[in-house]
Amino acid sequence: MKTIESLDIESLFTLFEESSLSEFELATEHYEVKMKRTPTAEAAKGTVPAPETKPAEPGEEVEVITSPIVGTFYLTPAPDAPPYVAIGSTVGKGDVLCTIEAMKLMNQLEAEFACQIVRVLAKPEAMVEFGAPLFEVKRL
Amino acid sequence: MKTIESLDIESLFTLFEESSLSEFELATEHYEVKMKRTPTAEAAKGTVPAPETKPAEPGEEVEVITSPIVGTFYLTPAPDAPPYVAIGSTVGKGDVLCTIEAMKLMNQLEAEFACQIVRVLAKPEAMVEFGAPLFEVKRL
Amino acid sequence: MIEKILIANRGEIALRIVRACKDLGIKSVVAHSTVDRDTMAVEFADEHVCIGSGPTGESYLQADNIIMAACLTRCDAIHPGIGFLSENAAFAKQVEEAGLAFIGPASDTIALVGNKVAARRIARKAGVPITPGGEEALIDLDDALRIAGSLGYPVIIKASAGGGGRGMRIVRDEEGMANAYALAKKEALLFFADGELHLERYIQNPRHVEVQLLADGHGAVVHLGERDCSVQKRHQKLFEESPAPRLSEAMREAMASASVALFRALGYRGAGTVEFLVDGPSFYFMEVNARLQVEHPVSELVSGVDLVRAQIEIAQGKGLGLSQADIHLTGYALECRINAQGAGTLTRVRMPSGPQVRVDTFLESGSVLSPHYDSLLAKVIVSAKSRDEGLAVMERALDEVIIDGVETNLGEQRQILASKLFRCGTVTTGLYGEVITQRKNHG
Amino acid sequence: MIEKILIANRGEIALRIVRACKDLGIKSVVAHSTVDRDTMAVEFADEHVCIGSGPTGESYLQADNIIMAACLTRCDAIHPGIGFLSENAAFAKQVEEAGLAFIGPASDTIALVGNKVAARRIARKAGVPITPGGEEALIDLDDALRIAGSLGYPVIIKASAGGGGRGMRIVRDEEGMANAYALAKKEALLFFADGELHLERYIQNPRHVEVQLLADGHGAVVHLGERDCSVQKRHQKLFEESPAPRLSEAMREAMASASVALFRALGYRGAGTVEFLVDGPSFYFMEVNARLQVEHPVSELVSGVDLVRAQIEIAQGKGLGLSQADIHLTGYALECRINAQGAGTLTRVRMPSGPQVRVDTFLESGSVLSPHYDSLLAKVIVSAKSRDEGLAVMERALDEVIIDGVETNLGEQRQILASKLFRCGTVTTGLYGEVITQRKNHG
Repeated sequence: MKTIESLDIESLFTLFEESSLSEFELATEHYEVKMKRTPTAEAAKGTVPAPETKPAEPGEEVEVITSPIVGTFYLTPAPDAPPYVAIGSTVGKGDVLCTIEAMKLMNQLEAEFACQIVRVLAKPEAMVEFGAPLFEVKRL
Repeated sequence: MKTIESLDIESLFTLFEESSLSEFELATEHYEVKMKRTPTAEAAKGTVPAPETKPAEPGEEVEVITSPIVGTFYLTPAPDAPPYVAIGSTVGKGDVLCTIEAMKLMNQLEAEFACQIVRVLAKPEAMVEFGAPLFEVKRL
Repeated sequence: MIEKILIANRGEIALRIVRACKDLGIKSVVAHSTVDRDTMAVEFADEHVCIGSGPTGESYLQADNIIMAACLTRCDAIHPGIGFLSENAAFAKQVEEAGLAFIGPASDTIALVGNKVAARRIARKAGVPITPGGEEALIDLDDALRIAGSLGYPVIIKASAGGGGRGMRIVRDEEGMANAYALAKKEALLFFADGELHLERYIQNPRHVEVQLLADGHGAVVHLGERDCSVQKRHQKLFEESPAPRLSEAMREAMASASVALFRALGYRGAGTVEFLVDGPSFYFMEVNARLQVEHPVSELVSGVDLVRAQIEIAQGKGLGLSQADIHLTGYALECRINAQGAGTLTRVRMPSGPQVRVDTFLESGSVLSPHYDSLLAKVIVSAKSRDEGLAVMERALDEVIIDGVETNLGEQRQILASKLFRCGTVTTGLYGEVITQRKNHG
Repeated sequence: MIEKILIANRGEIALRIVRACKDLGIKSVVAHSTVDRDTMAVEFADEHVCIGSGPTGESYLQADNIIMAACLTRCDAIHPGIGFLSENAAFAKQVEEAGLAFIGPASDTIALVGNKVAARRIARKAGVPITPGGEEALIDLDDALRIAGSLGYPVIIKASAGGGGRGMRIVRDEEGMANAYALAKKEALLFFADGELHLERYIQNPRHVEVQLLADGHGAVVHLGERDCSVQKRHQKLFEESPAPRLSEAMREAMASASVALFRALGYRGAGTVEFLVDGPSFYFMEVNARLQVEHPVSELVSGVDLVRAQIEIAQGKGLGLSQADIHLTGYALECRINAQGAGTLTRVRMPSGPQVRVDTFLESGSVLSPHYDSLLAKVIVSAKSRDEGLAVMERALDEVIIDGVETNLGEQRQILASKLFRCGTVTTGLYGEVITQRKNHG
């Protein structure tokens, strides 16, 4: 237990954080402290402080690449050719990820940014609609 | 129990938290403290004690006597007779309050308990429906 | 001239009548219970009067309050709707005596057809086939045994004043008679305050077909064709359709002519129905419903005649203004009743809409279903060129329905609609049992 | 045989087509934008394919995505609905070339009637009266001045490829011509990518009457009577009715025969409309709408013919199966369009129901109205024996409507319905202005 005199500033912060106070002022012989909190929607719901959100590190961000058109999804440029990409592949910006066949044209979908393929989400040779998820990737 | 002088800051927080106060100020020889809380919806529901509802005293209870049938409301037994009751009248259980004419019958409505007439709520000679408020009374 | 009508009913039928009044430029007053204050009929009517509390005996059956409400709001007429006081001869008489028009048959007619024995007698006189059986009330158990013996078992004992399955007992052999007789008598006394019984040959799983009529009380009678109402669960109709499927033209016409003859004999006034049992190639008079029926929209859709409007116009003494030659029955119509299986708040209601679909309901999201009243939530009625088309439209319509918050019979209704028996049009009163009960047992 | 149809549209019309598919036992696939994922058409269809994002240019006008969606879901046909690609000849051709049935006229027909000058020329040849004016495209401003001089002012300049009021300019005198010509040319280029203009005599406050037709492309053509669509606000129709009030039998018949002759001359296939301007005792060809129209239910109710079903059956190559003698136009029908005046969430929606009321809508409580699309919320259509009865039923129906959450034109629609001008049937394109705008100014 701490007396007012022996308080350290960290304890004061913790106390204030865990309280429901919106303002706190203290003046002692040696110092003056003033704390104020604008109640947020979150805080208003309860006294629990918002969990600390850890910003994702660049390499960990997972994004989904979706189909810009309606068509048939192909992972390979030709029936017995190797696939453009596989799980774990890294591709550069502009590299071809897959083909989507529409109106008898093979539309090559290029990566808009360098990334690593985490998962293939669409089924090869199946129909994809607009916005259908194709790949889960990590931005590099 | 702690004297003001020996208070530690944690106790102060706890005390404030458990109270319904929105502001607290304390100045001692050694320090001054000020606490303030913006009441949130949550807090209002929680720590604030419900206002004490004062039970009405027997004589003050106001009740409404309603029409048990559909008909025409009359305050007098005959066109030029004096009214059964007036504002301020006190009636005993079984005393006639009014007549409601229905199906060519004059139905006398009797008081179910002794009471004093506070207000007449229905318009004489007007139609009353089932449940229409007729009198505001104080139970005696 | 009727300028203002008091509607002594609730739910979808009260709303139906309010709508007819609006269409005719007639003012409407809805008499309602405390529980029904926030229903659509009350909302849409020009005026409303509270006539009592929730239980029907304390509101919708309170004849005095209803008549006073009509008089004091200066109505010219009372429409009793369906159920409640609609076939109560004493109420109709009271309305007549109060100088108001009763939108329905004359009280004498209601009294007459309300007694099943009397109704059978008149029907027979008018040349309407009746089920073989006693045309007289049963004197006692011995009388019952004697008649049953001559008819052959199974027979059915019915309360002369009865309806809705109450006071009815099927007797399969001589030994069962004493018990059945006693029970029917007891129920007849309990429900109808009238112990008179009669006995008919019992027809197993018949079809239930009824003819809709309109008459002006001055000799003009037209029929709007028949409705098949065979699909029932414990005497409660589930689906009604017109024309009746797989009914020979000859029977259809014979039934219609017999009904017209009976209404003429009765000097009937207003809308009414003659109900028949159909057993193979024969049909038998069952009873007269001296009122509007829940399933009336089916006939409206095939005939183009608005029955509630017609009721009001007849009550106005305008005459029928229609001869049989004016009635052109075209196409097909089917009604599906959606019933609740409990009370509660309807958290979400979505009714079907679009082409060929009519919905008669008084409920919407947020409506509260009171336990005091019957379970009818909505009637979905479709019209089509043919029965096949109508079934497809009904299937589409039912697929659109969402009712959350209370249990309903929607699932069962969809099952019946999809069943082979119903699709083929081989409908009988046994259909529900075969499609639903047996499936459950096998499921 | 068509077994599966892709519906390249949204809103109430997509739902209308899904319903027709269900009634016919045909599978449906709705092509929708990301914004429309939770709409009823998507919910009720057998399948759905997202074809793009909210803006119409990125979804409902994406011909390639639509055709791919149809091919990949193994549809046999595409129904373009109303608006969007429905009158786009290039799209129709693309559909044909993909080996799919286009549920609408042949692409050549669409192209032909899409050019107003060409359409007028064919109409004149088929004996259809056209407004006095140039039957040729305008060469330049001088040409316009010369033709206007010979016709007499006021005249109207129109984009030959136009529609919906765009690329149109009324010219009241010689001095206004130069400016109007320049503006119309600019708009024609902007909206239709085609600067061709023509010029007609301008008719002030005419009536707008159109004839509904069905043709099988092999010479069989029937009409389903006319619709009066005069009540408009800035060229947007508000009320449509059939039969057109106060129209002589002679004009009604002349208009119908002229329309049938024109469709024969066109070798037309599918459902379509011929629009006319009526000016006193004369009527003039305006244009052909080579598609279904929003107001088609009006004709469905008076004719008993399901137009969407007929469209599909014609596309199946079944032939019309109808001759003019099979079409019995009976009674009266009126449609009221309920439009939003802004986007938002519909916190509460209550549509009317009951007898004589049909509602075509895709909205319910909680639906979100996207700013990307047109403002039509619902069509309330009533059928009745007569116009007077129909107006009463519409009044009753509109009284039941509740739409909370967005502003609507309900108040204005009720005002129009109650107005003397509308009640008397003296409808012209000037009615909205007289009833609403002037009242506002005086209010």
